[in-house]
Amino acid sequence: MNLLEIEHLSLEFRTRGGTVRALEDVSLAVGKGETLGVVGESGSGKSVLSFAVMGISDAAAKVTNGAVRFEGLDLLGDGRSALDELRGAEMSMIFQNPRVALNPIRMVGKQIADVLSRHAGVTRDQAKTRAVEMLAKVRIPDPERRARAYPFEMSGGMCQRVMIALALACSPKLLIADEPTTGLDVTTQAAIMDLIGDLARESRMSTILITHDLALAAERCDRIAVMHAGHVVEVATTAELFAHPRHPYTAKLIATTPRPGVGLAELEPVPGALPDLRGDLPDCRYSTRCERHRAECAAGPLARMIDLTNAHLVACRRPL
Amino acid sequence: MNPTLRHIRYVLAENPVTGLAFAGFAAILLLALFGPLIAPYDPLASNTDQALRAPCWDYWFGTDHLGRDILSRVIVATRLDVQISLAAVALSFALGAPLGICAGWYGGRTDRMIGRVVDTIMAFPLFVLAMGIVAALGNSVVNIVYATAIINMPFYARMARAETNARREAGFVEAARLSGNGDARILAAHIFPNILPPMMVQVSLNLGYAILNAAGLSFIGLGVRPPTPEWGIMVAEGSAYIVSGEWWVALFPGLALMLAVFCFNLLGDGLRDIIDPRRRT
Amino acid sequence: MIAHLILRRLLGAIPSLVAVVVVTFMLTRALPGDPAAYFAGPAATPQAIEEIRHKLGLDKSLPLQFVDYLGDLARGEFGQSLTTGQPVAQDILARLPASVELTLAGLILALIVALPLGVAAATRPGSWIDHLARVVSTAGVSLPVFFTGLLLVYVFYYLLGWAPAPMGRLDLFTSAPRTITGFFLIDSLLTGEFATFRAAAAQLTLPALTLALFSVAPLARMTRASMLGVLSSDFVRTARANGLSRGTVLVTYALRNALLPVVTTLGMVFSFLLGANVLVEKVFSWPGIGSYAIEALVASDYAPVQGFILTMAVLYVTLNLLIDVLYGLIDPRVRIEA
Amino acid sequence: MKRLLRALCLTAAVTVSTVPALAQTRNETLLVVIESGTNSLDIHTVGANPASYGVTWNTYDRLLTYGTKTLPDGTLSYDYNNIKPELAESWKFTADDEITFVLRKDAKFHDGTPVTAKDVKWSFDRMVSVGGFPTFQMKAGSIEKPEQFIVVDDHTFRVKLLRKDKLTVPDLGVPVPTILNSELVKKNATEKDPWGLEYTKTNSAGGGAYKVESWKPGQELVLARNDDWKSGPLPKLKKVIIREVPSAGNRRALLERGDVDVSFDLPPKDSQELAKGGKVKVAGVPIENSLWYVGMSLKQPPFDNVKVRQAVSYAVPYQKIMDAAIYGRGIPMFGGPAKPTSAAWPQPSPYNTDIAKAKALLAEAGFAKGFETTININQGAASLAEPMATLLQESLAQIGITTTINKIPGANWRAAMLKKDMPIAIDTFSGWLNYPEYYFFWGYHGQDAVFNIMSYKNPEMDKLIDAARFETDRQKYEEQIKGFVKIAWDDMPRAPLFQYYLDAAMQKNITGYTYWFHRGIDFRPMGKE
Repeated sequence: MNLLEIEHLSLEFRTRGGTVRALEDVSLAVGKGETLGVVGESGSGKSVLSFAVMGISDAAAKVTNGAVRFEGLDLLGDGRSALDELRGAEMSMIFQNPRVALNPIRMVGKQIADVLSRHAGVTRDQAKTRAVEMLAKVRIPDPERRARAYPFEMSGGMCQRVMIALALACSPKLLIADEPTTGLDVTTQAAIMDLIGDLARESRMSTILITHDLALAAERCDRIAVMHAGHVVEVATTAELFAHPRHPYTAKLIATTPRPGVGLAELEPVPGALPDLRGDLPDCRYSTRCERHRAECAAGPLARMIDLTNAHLVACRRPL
Repeated sequence: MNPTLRHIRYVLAENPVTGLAFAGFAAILLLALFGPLIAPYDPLASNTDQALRAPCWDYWFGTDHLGRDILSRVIVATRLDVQISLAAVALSFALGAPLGICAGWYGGRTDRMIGRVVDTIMAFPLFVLAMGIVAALGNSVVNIVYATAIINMPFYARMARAETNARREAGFVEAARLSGNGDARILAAHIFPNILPPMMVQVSLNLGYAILNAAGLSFIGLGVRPPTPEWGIMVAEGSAYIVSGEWWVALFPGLALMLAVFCFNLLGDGLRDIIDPRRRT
Repeated sequence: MIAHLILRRLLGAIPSLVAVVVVTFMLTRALPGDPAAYFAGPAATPQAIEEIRHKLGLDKSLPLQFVDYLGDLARGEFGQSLTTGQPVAQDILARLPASVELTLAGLILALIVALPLGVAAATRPGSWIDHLARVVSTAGVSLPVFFTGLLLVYVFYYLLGWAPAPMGRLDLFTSAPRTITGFFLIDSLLTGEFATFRAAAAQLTLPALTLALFSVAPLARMTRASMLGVLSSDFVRTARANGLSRGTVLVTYALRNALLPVVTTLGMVFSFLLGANVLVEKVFSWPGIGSYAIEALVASDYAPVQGFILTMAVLYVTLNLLIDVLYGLIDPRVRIEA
Repeated sequence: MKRLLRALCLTAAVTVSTVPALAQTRNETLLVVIESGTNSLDIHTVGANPASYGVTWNTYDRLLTYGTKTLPDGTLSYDYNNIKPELAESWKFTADDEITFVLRKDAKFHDGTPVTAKDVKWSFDRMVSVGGFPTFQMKAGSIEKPEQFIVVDDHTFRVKLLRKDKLTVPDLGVPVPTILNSELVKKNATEKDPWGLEYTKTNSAGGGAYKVESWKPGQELVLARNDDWKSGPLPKLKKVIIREVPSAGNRRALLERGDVDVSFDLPPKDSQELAKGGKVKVAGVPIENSLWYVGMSLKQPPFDNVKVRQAVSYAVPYQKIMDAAIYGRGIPMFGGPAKPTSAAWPQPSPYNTDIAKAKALLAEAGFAKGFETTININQGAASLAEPMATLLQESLAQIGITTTINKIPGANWRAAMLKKDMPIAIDTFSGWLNYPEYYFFWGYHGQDAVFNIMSYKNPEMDKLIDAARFETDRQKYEEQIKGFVKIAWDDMPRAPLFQYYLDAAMQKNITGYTYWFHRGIDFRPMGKE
C-alpha cells in the first residue's frame, strides 16, 4: 500500500479578482521509503499541492473535489480531526528560505523543543535535551551552544539544518521538502540534500521533493511528477522520464535543464507564460504554449493520465 | 466596466461597513451643503418659553437651555464642523507633505532639520499644544484650524518622508531624472502623485480627529464663539445638563459628532482597502 | 549594549528638549492676559498692578525674562504657581503619579480588550467578529473623551450607583497610603492596606474606562494588522506544518512577533492619552497634572504651563526610551545588534 | 457553648460601640464641595484668590466681627449694623480720632503663644505695608500707615484715625485685618521677604476657630477645630473637609446622592431645581451691593451717544434673562419707578424691554439702520454670562445692531477691563462694604477705576458720590444717593439686570449656614442635627 495517495484533488482560491483554479484533478501516490519529485515552473501549483496535503492551506483555499489519504486515512474527510496529531509527527515539511521560515525571536533549540513537547509526550527538560540531540543529528557543530542561538545569528544552511531537525524531530513517515535549497549556495545545497537523503534512508522515510530544478530532482528522486498550471501532466520513474519524456512540456523542461557539457547560452526557456487560472480555461492548459497544438487537441474532454507503459502516465492527446 | 470601478465595487460588496461609511460621508456632505435649508427652525432663535423641552413631536431632539431647537442646531452645525476639519486637515497636509517630501528626497541635513522640527512638535503633549496655541492666538475658528493643523502636521511629514524615501530609487523616478527633469519637477509631477493615495487615507482618519480636537477645545472653553452651533460646544454646554436629567442637550450633538468621526474613520479604512488591498488594517 | 543605546537616545533628545523650552517660553508669553492684573485682585489700582508686575519680574524685557527662566531651570527651579501658590516642581511631583497611574490603568485596560479583539479579528478577517471589532473600536475612538466620561458618571454613579462619587483618587473617608511609588494601587498593596486598595481601584475604574474606550481602537487595529502580517508569514506556516497547537501558534509564535509594532503604537497611544487626560481629569476631579495645566493656562500662569510642558516632553523622551528597551526585550535582533 | 456565647456577645458589644462612634465622627465632620479652592492660607499674599477669604475667615481671628440676623426666609445672614468684638474684648472711641481695643486675656495662637497687642500691631503694620489688595482694602477705611497703630500695653491696642471715615470700623471686620502670630512668622521671614509671606502662604499662623489640618492645593483642604478657641462659642463641627470638584454636574450629583453635605456657589439652574426638588435645602441670599449689568463703553462710539445707550437698555430682554439665564435666582433690577424713590442700592431701573422704543431711540440717534459691535463676557463666568449674551445678541439684532460675542479668558478679563475697550460687556460688580456710594465710587466715578468699565465720567455725579462718602446727615445723604442714581438712570452707561443670589445647597440636617458679604463659608456656627 502506498503511504500517501492523492486522488482527483481539485482546489480553488476565492479572491477579489475571481476564482483561481489552482489545482485540478490531481492524482499522485507516494510509496513507503520512496522519494517522489514534483517539478514545474513556479506557479504551477506544487506548493499549493503540498500545503493541501499538510492541511495548512490559506484560508481562501477551498478543496472542491478529491481525497488525500495518508496510510488509508482520508485527511480531507474522516481523518480531518487526526490531521493535527499527524502534522509534525507522522508527516512534516520543510520550506524554502529557511531564515524566514523560522521564528525570528525564538531560540532555535526552543523551537525544536516546542515540536517535541507537542508530539513526543516528553517533559520540557527532556524536550530540550532531545532538541540538542536533533541538532547534532543534522550535523550542526557545537549543538549545545547553537540551541541557544536565534535564526538571524545563523547562516542559511544552518537554518535549513535546524528546519530539518525541526521536521524530523518526531521521526515522521513522510517528509515534504518544498524547494529546500532555494537561496542556498551550491555546496550547501548538496550538503543539505545529502543530509535529507541520508536521514530518509536511515528511517525508511518517504519524501516528496518539490523543486523547479529538474536536475536536482533527477539526481535525488525515484520518480518524478511534472506539474503545469495546476495539472499533473506526466508521472514516470526518473530514468524513464528523462529517457522518454512524452509530454511536450516535460520535453521542454528537460531541454532547459542545465546538463554537464551544455553551455548556458544554449538553454532555451519554456516559451510563453503560464495561463491565467481565472475564468475559462481550455481542457489542456498547456495548449496555449504548445508547439504541437492542433485543433484535434480541443476535441472532447482530455482523459487524464493515459497509462503508457511501465507506470508512465501522461496527460496529452498527442504525446511525443 | 473599468477595473478601478470594479475593484471599488468589490471592496464595497466585500465590506458592508465601508459602504455604510461612504453613505454616511455623503450624508454629512449633503447636510453641510443644504443643512440650513433642511433645518426646521432657526438654529439661533431662542424661545425661553420652550427651554429644555424633552424630545417631542415639535422638537425631535428637544430644545436647549435657551429654547433653541437642537435638531436644527445639530443640522446646521454640520457645515462648520466639516469646514473646520477639512480646513485643518488641508492645511496640515499642505504643510506636512512638502516638508516630508523634501526630507525624504534630499535626506542628509535637510532631513535632519525637518526631522528636528517634527520631533519638537511631537515632544509636546499635542492637545495641550493646541490649547496653548488657541489661547495665545485668540479664541476663533481660524485659530482652532491653525492649532489643529500644526499638531497634525508631523503625521503627514513623517508619512510623506517615508513614502518618498521608498520611491526615491524607483524606476519611474530614474526615468524622469534621465529625461532631464529637475528636482522640483520630479517631486511635483512624479513623487507627489504617487504618495498621494496613502496620504489620503491619513487625511480621512485625521478628519475625525480634527473634529474631536475642536470639540475638546470647546469643552474647556477655547472654542467656537457662541451662539454659533457647533457639535463640540453643544456637547460641552449640554454636559452641564446631564446630571439634572436633560440628557438630550448633550446626547444628540454628541451622537452627531460621534457618527461623523465614525464615518471619517471607517472611510479611511475603506480608502485603504481600495488603494492597497494588501494593507488592510 | 542597551545602556549604550539609551545614552545615544538621550543625547539625541537634547536638541528637541531645548527647542521645547524655547517654544514653551514664547508660547506662554504670547498668552493673552496680564497675570499681574489677574492676581492684583479686586479693586486694584494701576499702581498696585505695577507693584505686582515688578514682584513677578514681568516688567523686564522678554530676553531678560528668558535668561531668568533659563537660570531658574538650571537651578532646578520651575518657579511658583500663582493659582495654587506652590512651587511648580512640588505641584507636579505631587500630581504626576495620579496622572500616570490613571493613564497606565487606562492603557492596561485597553490592552486587555484590544489584544484579544485584534487577534480574533486577524484570525478571521472579513468575518462578523472582524467587522464587530472594527465598528466597536472605531466607535470608541469617535467619542469625545469628556462626553464618554460624563455619560459613564451619569449612568454608573448617578443612575445606578455602582461607581463611587467622581471626586478624585480616594473617597473622603479613606486616607492615602504611605507614599512609596505615588501610585495608590501599588502603595496600598505594599503597605497591606487592602481597604485603601479597593477604594482606590473603585475610584480609578470609570476614568480608566473612559481612557480605555478611547485607546482600544488604535491598539486593536494595530494588533489586527500586525497579526495578519505575521499569520501569513513563513515561520507561522512552519509552526503550523509542525503541528503545534493553535494556542502555541497564535500566542507564542504569532502574537509575540506581532507585538513589536503594537509596542510602538502603545507609545504613541500613551502620549495621546496623556493629552486626553487633561479632559478626563477635569470630568472626574482627578488631581493630576492635566487639570493643573488647564487651570494655569486659563489664568496665564506661566510657570505651571512651562513646567507641565517640560515634564511632558521629558516624559515623552523617557517613554520612547522605555519602548526601545521593551523592543529589545521582545526582539533579540535589536538587543544583540544594538 | 458558653464561650461561644460570650464571644458572640463581645462581638456584638464591639459592633454596637463602634458604629455610633463612626456615626459620631461623621456627624461632627462637614464635607463641602466647591468648584475651585484657595491658593493661599493667607489673604495678605500676592494673588490670594477669593477662596482664601473663606479660609482665613475661619483660621484667623480679627479684632472685630459682625453679628448675625435672620432673614425673612429663615436663612441666617451677617448683620451689617451689628459690629461685635472678636479678638478684642471691647473697643471704643477714646477720642474723636482714636479707637482703643482691649484684647482678650485668654486668647492663644494655635501654637499656644498668647495673643498680645504686639502681634496686633505687627499684623496691622503688615497689611498696610505689603501692598496689593490688603493694603488697598484697608485704605478704603482710611487705615493706611503703621504710625496709626499703637501698642499701649500687652492687651491694649490703639488705632489713630487719619480722618473721620464711617468705613473705618466696618473695614476692620472684613477678612483682611487678620491677627497673625508675629513671633512665628518673623522666625520664618527672610531678608527678601520680611513679612514672611512665603511662609504664611502655606502655613497657618493664626489663632482662629479652625486649624489647617492638611492642604493639598487644587484638591482638598481639611480644617480641624481649635479646641482652645476663646473668641466665640466653641464650634460644633470638629472637622471640615473642602474638596474641589470642578464639574458642576458632579457637585450636584454628589449632593443629591447624599455623599457630601454642602455644595457652595452652584449654578442657578441647579439651585432652582434643588430648591424645588426638596431633597436638600438651598439657602439663597441676594448678594449685597451687587449687580449684574450690561455696560457700554463711552470710549467706543457710538456708545458715547446717550440715545444709543438708552436704546440698548430698552432692547435688553430682561425677563428672558431672568428666566433662561439665571432661573429666577436673582432680584429683577428693571421695570422700576421712573425716578428713584429710595436710597437703597441696588434698585430697579425704570427700563423695561420695549423694542419699539429702542428702535425709535436708535433712529433719533441717527442709527436707524443699526451698526455692528461686540458683546464681551468673561470666560470664567461663562456659564452665567453666555446665555445672557446670546439673548442680548438676539434682541439687539431686532433693532438692527449686529453683534459678535467675545469670550475673554478669565486671565485676560481684568486686563480688558483696564483697557476699557469693550463696546458692550456683561459683568457683575459687588462691594464688600454695603454702601451705595461705595458701589458708585468703583463703578461710576470719574476716577475711572477698573470697575468703571464704561469709562463713564460725569462731574456732577462725582460730586454727589464724593459728598455722600463723608456725609453725616441722613437726609442729605439719601438725597445725594437718589441724585446719583437718577443720573445713572438718565445717562445709562450700564443697564442693570438683576441682583444675583449667593446659593448654598446643603443636606437638610445642616444648621447654622450664614450668608457673609465676603462669600466664604463661616463654619463656626454650623452643625449637624
